[in-house]
Amino acid sequence: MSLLKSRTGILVMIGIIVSLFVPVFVANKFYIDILSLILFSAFLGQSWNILGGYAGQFSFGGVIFFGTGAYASSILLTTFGIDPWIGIFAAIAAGALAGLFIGFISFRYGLRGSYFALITLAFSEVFRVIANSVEFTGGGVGIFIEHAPGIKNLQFTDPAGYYYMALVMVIISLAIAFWLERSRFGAYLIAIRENEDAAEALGVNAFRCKIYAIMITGAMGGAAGTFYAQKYLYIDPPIAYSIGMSVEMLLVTIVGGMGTVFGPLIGSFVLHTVNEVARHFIDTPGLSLIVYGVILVAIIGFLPNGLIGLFKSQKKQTGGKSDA
Amino acid sequence: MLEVKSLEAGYGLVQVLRGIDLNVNSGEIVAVLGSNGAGKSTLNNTISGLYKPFAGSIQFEGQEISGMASERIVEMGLVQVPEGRRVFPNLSVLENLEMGSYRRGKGNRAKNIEHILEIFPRLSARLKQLAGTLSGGEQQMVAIGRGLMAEPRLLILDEPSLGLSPLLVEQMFTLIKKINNDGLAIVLVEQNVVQSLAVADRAYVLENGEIALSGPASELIDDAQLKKSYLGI
Amino acid sequence: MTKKILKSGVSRRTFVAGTAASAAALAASNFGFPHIAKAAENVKIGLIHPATGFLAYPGGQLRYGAQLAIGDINKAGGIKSLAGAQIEALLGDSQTKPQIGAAEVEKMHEAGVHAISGCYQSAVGLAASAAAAKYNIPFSIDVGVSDKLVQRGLKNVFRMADGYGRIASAAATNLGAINKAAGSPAKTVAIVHEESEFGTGTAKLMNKYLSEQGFEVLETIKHANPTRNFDNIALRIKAMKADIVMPINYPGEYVLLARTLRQQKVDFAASYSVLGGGFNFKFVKDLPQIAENMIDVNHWYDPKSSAGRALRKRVEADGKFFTFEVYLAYLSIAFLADGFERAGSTDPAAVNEALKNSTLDPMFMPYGPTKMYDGQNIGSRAVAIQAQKGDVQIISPAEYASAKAVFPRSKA
Amino acid sequence: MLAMNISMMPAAVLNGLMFGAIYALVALGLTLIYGVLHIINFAHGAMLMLALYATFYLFKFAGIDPYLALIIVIPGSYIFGYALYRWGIGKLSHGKDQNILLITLGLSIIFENAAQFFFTADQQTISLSYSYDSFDLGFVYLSYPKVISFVASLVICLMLWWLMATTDLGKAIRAVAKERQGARLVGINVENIYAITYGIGIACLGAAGCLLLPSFYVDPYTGNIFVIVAFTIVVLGGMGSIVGALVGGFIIGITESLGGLFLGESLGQIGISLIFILILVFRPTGLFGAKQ
Amino acid sequence: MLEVKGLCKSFGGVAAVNTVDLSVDEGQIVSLIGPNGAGKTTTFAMVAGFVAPDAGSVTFEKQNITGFKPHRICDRGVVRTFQVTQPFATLSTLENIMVGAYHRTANRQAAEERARAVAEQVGMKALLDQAAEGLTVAGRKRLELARALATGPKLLLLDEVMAGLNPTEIDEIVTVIKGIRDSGVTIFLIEHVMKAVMNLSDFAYVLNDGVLIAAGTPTKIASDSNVIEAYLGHGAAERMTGEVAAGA
Repeated sequence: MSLLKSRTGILVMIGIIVSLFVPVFVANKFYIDILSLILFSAFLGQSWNILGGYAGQFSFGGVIFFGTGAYASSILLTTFGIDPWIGIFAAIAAGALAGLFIGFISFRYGLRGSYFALITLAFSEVFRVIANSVEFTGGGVGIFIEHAPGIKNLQFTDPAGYYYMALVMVIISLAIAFWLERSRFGAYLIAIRENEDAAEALGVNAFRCKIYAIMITGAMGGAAGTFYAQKYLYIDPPIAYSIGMSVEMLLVTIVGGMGTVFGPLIGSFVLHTVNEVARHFIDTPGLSLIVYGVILVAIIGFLPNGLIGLFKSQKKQTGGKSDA
Repeated sequence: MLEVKSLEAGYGLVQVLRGIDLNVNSGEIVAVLGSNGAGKSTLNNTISGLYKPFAGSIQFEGQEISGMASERIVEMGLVQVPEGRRVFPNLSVLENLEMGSYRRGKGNRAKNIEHILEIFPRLSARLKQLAGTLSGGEQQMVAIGRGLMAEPRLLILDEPSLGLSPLLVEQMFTLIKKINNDGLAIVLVEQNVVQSLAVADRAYVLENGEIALSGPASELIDDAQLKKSYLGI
Repeated sequence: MTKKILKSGVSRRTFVAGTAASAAALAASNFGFPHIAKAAENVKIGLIHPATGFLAYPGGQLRYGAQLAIGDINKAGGIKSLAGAQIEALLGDSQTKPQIGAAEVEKMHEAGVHAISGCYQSAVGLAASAAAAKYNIPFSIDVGVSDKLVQRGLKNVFRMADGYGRIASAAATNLGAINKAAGSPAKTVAIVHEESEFGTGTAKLMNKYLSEQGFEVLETIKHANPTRNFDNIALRIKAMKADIVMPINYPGEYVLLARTLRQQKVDFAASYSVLGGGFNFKFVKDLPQIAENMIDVNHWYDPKSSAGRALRKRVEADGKFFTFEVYLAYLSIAFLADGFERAGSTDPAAVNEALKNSTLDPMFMPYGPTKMYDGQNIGSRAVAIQAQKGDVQIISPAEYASAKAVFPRSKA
Repeated sequence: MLAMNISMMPAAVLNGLMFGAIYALVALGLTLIYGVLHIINFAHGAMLMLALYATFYLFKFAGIDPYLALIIVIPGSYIFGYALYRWGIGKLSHGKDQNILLITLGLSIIFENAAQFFFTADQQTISLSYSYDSFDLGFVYLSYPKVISFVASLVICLMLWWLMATTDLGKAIRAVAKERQGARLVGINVENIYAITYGIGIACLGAAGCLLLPSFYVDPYTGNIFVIVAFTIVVLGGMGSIVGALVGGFIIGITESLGGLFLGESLGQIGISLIFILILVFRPTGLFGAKQ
Repeated sequence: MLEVKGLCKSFGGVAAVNTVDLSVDEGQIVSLIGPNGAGKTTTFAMVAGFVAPDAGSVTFEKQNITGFKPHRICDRGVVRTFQVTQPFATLSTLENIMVGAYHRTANRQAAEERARAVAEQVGMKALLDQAAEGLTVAGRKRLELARALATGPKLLLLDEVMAGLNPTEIDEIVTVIKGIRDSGVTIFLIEHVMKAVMNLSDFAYVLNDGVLIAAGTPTKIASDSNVIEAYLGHGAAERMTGEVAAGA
């Protein structure tokens, strides 16, 4: 067991070190940009994974926190001139608060399973409509962030800048997931996922644990929002609260392996690669996405426990779904 | 009428049953006894066609049924009343009974329902009630009644006394005997050794997926090995 | 990883050999093919459009128009100042997402792109042109109505066609002229606009410009994307008895609104849309009885120019509709090619300088001479067009008019 | 302004009712699939889109009136749905809910892009001779297509309700919804019932496609426009409830209409989401759902 | 240590539990018996905080805990098990028990040690690494017990931990329960297996249709005519009194 753990540890260290040097050795900026998108998506997936994978609270509204965070730092920047280094913490706080708000309403009334999934979907629509209708978000016009490259503004001329930023975010997210698997809080979340009543009977304050989980998810989503806003310099309600992004978050996580440390990263990596490769080899619009869809269905059909099943030996990992 | 020979079975890749030989003659009550995990439910479910056997044969009235789809087996007159009742909670008692004759069509439906209400008069007043709102004992009656609606010639009852109070358990065994008196063969899968042997003609004891003991119920009840391995006396 | 060079100038395979973003491929990218051998003789223009997703139709039209232009230029001898260099198109698909659009810029940059044309959606255009600015890649907005696109001080971004600011102004002026010519029968306007930047921004400007023209805006009605049912809006317009209905929205809602107005038998002098998403030849052909006499202010080709008529004929011979996406993409490519021609180089700074001073004759467009001001062509002009007897005619301004306005509309 | 809004209320309610019937039809398929198979059918929008295309091409190439096309598209959709579940979704999902979710998601990607590939991304509309004929009620005109779709939706809901309540098939579907093992043991082929249910759900979309096209349009992404509304209705009416879907469709149609009237057609959309949230919070089983 | 007074609960107008009074003294094993649907599990659920009572009070160690959430009641030292076992299915036995053990410590090492000790106490040592979903019914029942025990309760509410077990397994678990009591944990149990009830309990309550119909020592209950009529039946009653006589 300790051997396995330490082997994983060594692999992770090697992975991090290799990742740090990727931009040095890879001259192709496109790869760096795609890698930062993969990392960004993995980070969002991990944020979903805390609540969805570990705590078992399946959400269709993961984008809420992303959008709220993006708005928080962007509004601070454009209205008050507060630079995004501070803004990102505001975004984290805003994401966590949005989590608190939604979690409080949903969990207070005991919503579980598909009911929770659907209420988060509804909230993401509410947030979108509100962002569209109020003044301080710029309404339907959205928010433009001035193009002003510089580390102070969290804007980089070299894609490697965003790559490193995304890498740091992913490493933090892996650390969070790793900590979850080793901690009491994580054990409680998993217990809630497996059987909430039983967890409650054993003294787990399920409501509070779920609130914490959704706040962590929200905080991570908020940080991702700032990253996005500073990279693409524009957000509007359809971008900030797109159902597509919510779907992508759960997609990469489930395909990779829900409730596992590396699931979201693996899922993001594979799905983006499949997409890019299909796009590369097939010129006809639409056809490449058909191929992508077929591969997606095939992965799920043949690896019902996610891609991480490929990497796992028979040894069952904590929190991972084992074959029945 | 039921002939199980050298049956090997399980679910997924797990083998549970090894070399089971078992037979039931028409009109008999045959008890299958055994502790948890001995393979009783696997045996039932394999006979009922829910699991495909790995090897061996199951013949019902001379016809090979191993590997046959469960609905075909029901159609042939071999019906299981499962452990835990498994009534349709969102359907009324009447609809539950009707569903029992899903494979039989509407021909004898009214007549059979009447017959079942004679056996379980308590259900008459509850025909419109949703089965999920009944008490455990009543649900067990619905489950058995539903099984009878399929016009079975052999009925497998899986733990019909489970979770019932002693009083109801006693009534349940009386009913089983009564149903059997109509000429229906019954396989009674039970943990309640004493009462099962009291109503059964013959019995098999299942242990670790194999038949450990078999014989007439009256002999088994005094068997020292059974007492030791099962009753813990 | 083998790569195939296709004969056609239009291939994705020729500009990125592999995007298998696996570690192995990454390593390979370093040692194997860091930069694709730059075919010195080719000028590479990247096309970034929504080829898939809910905007695939306009995206496809844009791509088609751009490829048409590239084919024409190559056939005519390519870029002559670069020894007849051929133009090679690098095809990009934004999938309607800003982040993908920006990634396509990176991909094209790696493939040695010399200029980019795109992106239809303003949000994608903003992200992609900012990404291109890092490398100073000349970026021509073919379609993209947000005025922010050219107002960020990026030196590499140009737009030949109008943004909604200028179009709104043109719409008001033309409406004023049409109304006056008919004896000023219309006094009131109801604006119906979609909720994003395009509709909201345009509607706001229209309020101002219309009052300057002496119209009264009775109500400005914002609607969601998508809106499934326009009955309420139609009844509202009917109740307020507006003379002019002014839709500013996307194709689906445009068509639904037009139909519902008819179903609810709403009486008005004219439907006068601004950048009406659904107003095109297809609409006029598919739903002639609804389209008849509807007016739109939009990018439009010049039907009086022989180049315009010839282009339309070719497009229609291809079985395509001659929508504004087609000729604006064509124009965008012509604009870039002219820049290369005059720069005599593919150096970004030189090309940007040439583009900035472009005086390209916009051939088939009803434009004045091209003049760039902060990246925006202020020689451009939107015109008022009207569906008449199954065809579309320019009705204002007078110098380009191909037919007289039917105003107020004739009652069916 | 307020006075005008109030005077328009009857018309708005009626319009909401008419459109709500179409919503109900889309939701009907969803609620059935959810109630029995316990899966959230992400491919619902894509399937509606396919039905719209089927109707469109029948009209375009065979000149078949969309309402006549009902008798082709409904059985066609049923067969398509049945086959898709029996030999696709059912086999690939291994019975895991989140996998079914992703498989239907994958299918929607495939269908949408296949539609773009084969049918092009053009937005298609049809024009019927009677598209603009209408009943004049004084305060509002009800166009023939809307009235036809309203009546047809009601009839279809009624037929489905009859099927579920009185036939053996309907009872078997309900039985399978709650007790799979028990159903197997009375001789119900559960996989077959699943496929039938999915087929019926898709057949509802087939009907919706025929009824919607004359007053709407189709492109590869049209279907998604109706999905969130359909989810709301399913929750509102109670997952699995047919009457719930119909009543829910009406309520949502009217809410949307009145929300648009009083809050504006943009902010008014919030009404649907708020109802969604309120129902989930205070009565998650929906108006007609079984109590827990 | 546990006092229940005037507890009432109805579902949809039907009284499931009707003005029930009972008490459990420290160090005892007390049984709650009665026919199916008599309201036993509902009573447990109210004591453990899973169902809020309509009326009445629950007092534990002289403190009113009526209407508290389950986790707060667990904090006080009252833990229930479930009639239908509720394992954390994909977790191993050890991980399952650790969830309970974490109630006393946030330290992973300490929780694991405690879980191992409890597993030993209930005889699950050999099953520690097995996934809970793969356990037999008997194993699951033990797991329920072990998890509850790992929280370090003062009062254990055991809901039919013997249902579905064979006589040998029942004997084993009776021994385990006795051991738990001897270690200082008070036990309140719902049971149908009358042999075990007779064997284990110091005191028993009989519920029927939500109403207490008898209370007393097991022997007294077994001969109570009300109880025989409503619940035991004559056969069982005879066997039971016989067994008690034989056992004594």
